[in-house]
Amino acid sequence: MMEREALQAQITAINANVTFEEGGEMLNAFVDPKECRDLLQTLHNMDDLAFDYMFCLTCVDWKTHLTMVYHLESTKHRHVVVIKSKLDRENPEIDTMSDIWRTAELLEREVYELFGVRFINHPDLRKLLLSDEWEGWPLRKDYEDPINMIKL
Amino acid sequence: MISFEYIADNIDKWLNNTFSPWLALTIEFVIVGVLCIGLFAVLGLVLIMMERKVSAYMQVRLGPNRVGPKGMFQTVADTLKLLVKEGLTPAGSDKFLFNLAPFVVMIAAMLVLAPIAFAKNFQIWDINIGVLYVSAVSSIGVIGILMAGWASNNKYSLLGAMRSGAQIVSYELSAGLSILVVVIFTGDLSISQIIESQQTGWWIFRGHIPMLIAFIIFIIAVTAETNRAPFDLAEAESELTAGFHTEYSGMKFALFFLAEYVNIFIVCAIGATLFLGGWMPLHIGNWEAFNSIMDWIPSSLWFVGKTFFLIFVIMWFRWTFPRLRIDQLLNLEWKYLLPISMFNLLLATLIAIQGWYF
Amino acid sequence: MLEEIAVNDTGDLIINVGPQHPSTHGVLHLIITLNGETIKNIDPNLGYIHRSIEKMCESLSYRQFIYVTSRMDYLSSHINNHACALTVEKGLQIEVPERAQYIRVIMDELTRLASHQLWWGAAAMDVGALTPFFHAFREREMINEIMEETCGARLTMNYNVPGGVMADIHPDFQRKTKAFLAFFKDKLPEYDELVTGNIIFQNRMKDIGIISKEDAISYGCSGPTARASGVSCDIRKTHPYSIYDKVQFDEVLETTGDSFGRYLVRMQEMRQSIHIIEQLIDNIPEGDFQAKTKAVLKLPKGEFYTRVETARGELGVYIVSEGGLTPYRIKFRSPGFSNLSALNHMAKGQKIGDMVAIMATLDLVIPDIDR
Amino acid sequence: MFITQYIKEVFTGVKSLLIGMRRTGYYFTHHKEIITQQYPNEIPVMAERFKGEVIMLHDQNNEHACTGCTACELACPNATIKIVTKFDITPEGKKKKAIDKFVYHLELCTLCNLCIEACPTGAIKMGQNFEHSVFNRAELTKVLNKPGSKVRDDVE
Repeated sequence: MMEREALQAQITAINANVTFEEGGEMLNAFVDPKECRDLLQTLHNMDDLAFDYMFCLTCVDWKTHLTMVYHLESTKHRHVVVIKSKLDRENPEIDTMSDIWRTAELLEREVYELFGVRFINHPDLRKLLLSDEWEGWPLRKDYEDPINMIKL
Repeated sequence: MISFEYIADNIDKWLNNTFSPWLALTIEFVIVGVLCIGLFAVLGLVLIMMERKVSAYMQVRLGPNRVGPKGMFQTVADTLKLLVKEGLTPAGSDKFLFNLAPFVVMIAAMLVLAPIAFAKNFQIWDINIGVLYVSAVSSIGVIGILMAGWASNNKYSLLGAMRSGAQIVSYELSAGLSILVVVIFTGDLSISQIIESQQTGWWIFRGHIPMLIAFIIFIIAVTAETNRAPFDLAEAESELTAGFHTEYSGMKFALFFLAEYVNIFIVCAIGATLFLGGWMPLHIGNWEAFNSIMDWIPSSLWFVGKTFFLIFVIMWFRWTFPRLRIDQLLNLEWKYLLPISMFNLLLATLIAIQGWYF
Repeated sequence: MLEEIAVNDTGDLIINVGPQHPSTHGVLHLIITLNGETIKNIDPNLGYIHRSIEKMCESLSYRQFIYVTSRMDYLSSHINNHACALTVEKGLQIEVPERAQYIRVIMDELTRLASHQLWWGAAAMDVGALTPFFHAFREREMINEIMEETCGARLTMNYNVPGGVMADIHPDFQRKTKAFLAFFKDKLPEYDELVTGNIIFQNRMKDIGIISKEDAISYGCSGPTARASGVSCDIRKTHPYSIYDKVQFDEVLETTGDSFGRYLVRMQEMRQSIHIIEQLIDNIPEGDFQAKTKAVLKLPKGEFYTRVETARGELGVYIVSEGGLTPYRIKFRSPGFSNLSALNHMAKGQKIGDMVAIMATLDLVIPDIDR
Repeated sequence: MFITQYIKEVFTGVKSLLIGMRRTGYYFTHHKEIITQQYPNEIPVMAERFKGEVIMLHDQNNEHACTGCTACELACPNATIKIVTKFDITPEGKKKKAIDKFVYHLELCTLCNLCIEACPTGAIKMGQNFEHSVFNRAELTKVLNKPGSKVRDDVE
């Protein structure tokens, strides 16, 4: 188990451009989408970090930009970190993590169809939940559902 | 005393006295045919009811209890429902084979009925190679199943039919070998002679260990041959939805269903005949008093009782065991049942030659 | 006529298992490429009952959204509600009364027992034994009755509210629960007699769907699925919530990683759940069952993540709040989704019958996958 | 040795099957263990807290406690409840807001109990009826206040 400050120092040592968010129960780190994959790869491979378990992968639409959120845990050391990456809303692109954590494959497909984030080098980027001819990205804030069954 | 033998003889005499021999024979054929179909209908109703009640009690529930007294007419109601349902033939299927298949299965089941002795001297046809006939004809049914699976133009059906083919062909071997053990002890292929030979005691008691092993293997093999759980891979509902009869509905489905139960009855009747003495009452050596008391119970009751006991055992299997996988099924046959039954046959031959049985 | 059967160029057979199929336990659609009876590839096609719960929650208040989560993994609905209530409490920094925490944990474990019982029956049914299903439902019925008496519903209880539970326990609750535990302990050996020891069942389950420890972690497996491979991932132990740090229980681990290992883990977990309930049932402290909360709940700006252990694995509730009446974004990390992603890896090279056995021991609940 | 191994395998396998058959055989012969309830003949008694449907309590004077404050309508996550108000003229000649219809859509209700928690006067509660099937969906939309009923005087 690594303390929050030590973890922060370790991550800064890997990539000096990473910024951290104050507060929150887990350590939140922001990284540029272009450097995201390298950072996560290192976090996964380094022995004293060993973030081998990705327990959550999701995306948040902030109306001005999208944020990819990766929740990582190490099953060996039991420390947790949250890596975030801001994406351009018009053309969201980020490298895939599916070869580092196999679970990311389906999770990224889900994020792709609900938010429209394109994952570069994803082995099989198809729609998972929705039908193939579905248009729009349902979980984005500006999505207008023509039938709108959920709006009360 | 009125027995089936007496009735049958009188009808035969009366027909031959009244009509010309040819006509009498034709009428007898018709009577036998009608009786067979009647037996099938009754068997279907009784066995399905029995299965539902057996399963219900094993599963801590009541089973059908609404239609008629204690739910006795539930199967009648189900049959009526199936009769009025639409018999669909899927587009893209081979219509001729698709419609033919249930009848092939049904006729194959009907044919095996011929040499079975239902009571003392009450037999459709006492053919002198009865046992051989039974083991030859009983595997014709698989053609119907293959036909159904192929003609349905459904992948599940095809997989189920291919499984069934592999299964019945391989289990036919050990069923045949265990029948052979009885034949060795009896020295005769005719069903009536085999029953006669159990006058002093049933083979299962007289035949020592080889007969016991043969009996167990026979029961396992026929369970597999009739596609019953734990060998119901042809219609494994959790894997292939309904296997070879996925596409069948209405009366065509009912025929498959009926054929399954009739087949169970037939194989159990054969098992009862070969190992448990058929209609022969329980005789022990030369205890004259005991034997004559047992003779008071009608022979037809003995036959029905033994057969239904075996049917119950097979149902008991079904409601207890999980299903095997296809390769485990074939492993069981080729690695366990077949070597054991071959060795058993050798042992039986030795015992029969030396006369070491009672 | 039969041209359609040979589908692709390599001569493989492609079959659609589901959306309506007896072994998928719901509307899961698997596109399976077969070579004979051997599986070459499984492509899951989801979304047949996707209700977009995450989007729906964005328009519901913090009191209202909890009920929706009962409908995700309906077999551990109480645990789902617990997770949501915990997240809201974390955001509002509500101190939950001890009595409510005890009640919640007992209910959690009862839910886990009910879920595992249903799984046991369904797993046996998937491999072809129909009788265990009814025996499992006999015991499950007793739990449902306990639930009905205290929570007012049998499956989707909606018993958790932010700050505690909706109502105090029924006066009969403790007595009935103890009676149930005594009855169930008597019946558990029957489960072993009927299914566990059975040679056919063991042959169907052993060495099937093996997943190594590394792969299980990489695929994000959790719950019994991962613990069968030796991954220590019980959230109740690694990140204790509520009063799980005060109770004694063991984390069940197996090392085989096959279907039989997953089966054994769940069977042992039932015994552990009984053990937990026994420790708590007589010691429920007096006090309030619900903390005083404001009528209108507003979470402060920020992000809140709660992890709990449901019957199927790790459930994560991720709430992003902008300080409004409703969550800005909610993400449910469902255990079934990640466990399903490992199905292809497990089933490749096995027979169709094995695929059914693997699905049975993964214990998939489709609404949990689709959300 | 191979042969002993083989025989042992067969023996243990058969034994495990027989143990299972003994269990089912036990239940086959012990009919007292049967737990079936024959539903339409034996109507189960639902627990006191059972959440079957929302009902409004009326006393013998055909009066209820609902003031039409719409707290339940706001608490409901599914828009199950719709309260239609009207204006009564009080004896002093003032207009007073009162409930006209308490419309309840059973087909939308998830029986989550939030409306009952929200009600300040205890006018509504959960009923025990669980037989809700009807032939026409429109029958599931109910008006909970009885015709001609009015608010009890002591309720504010």
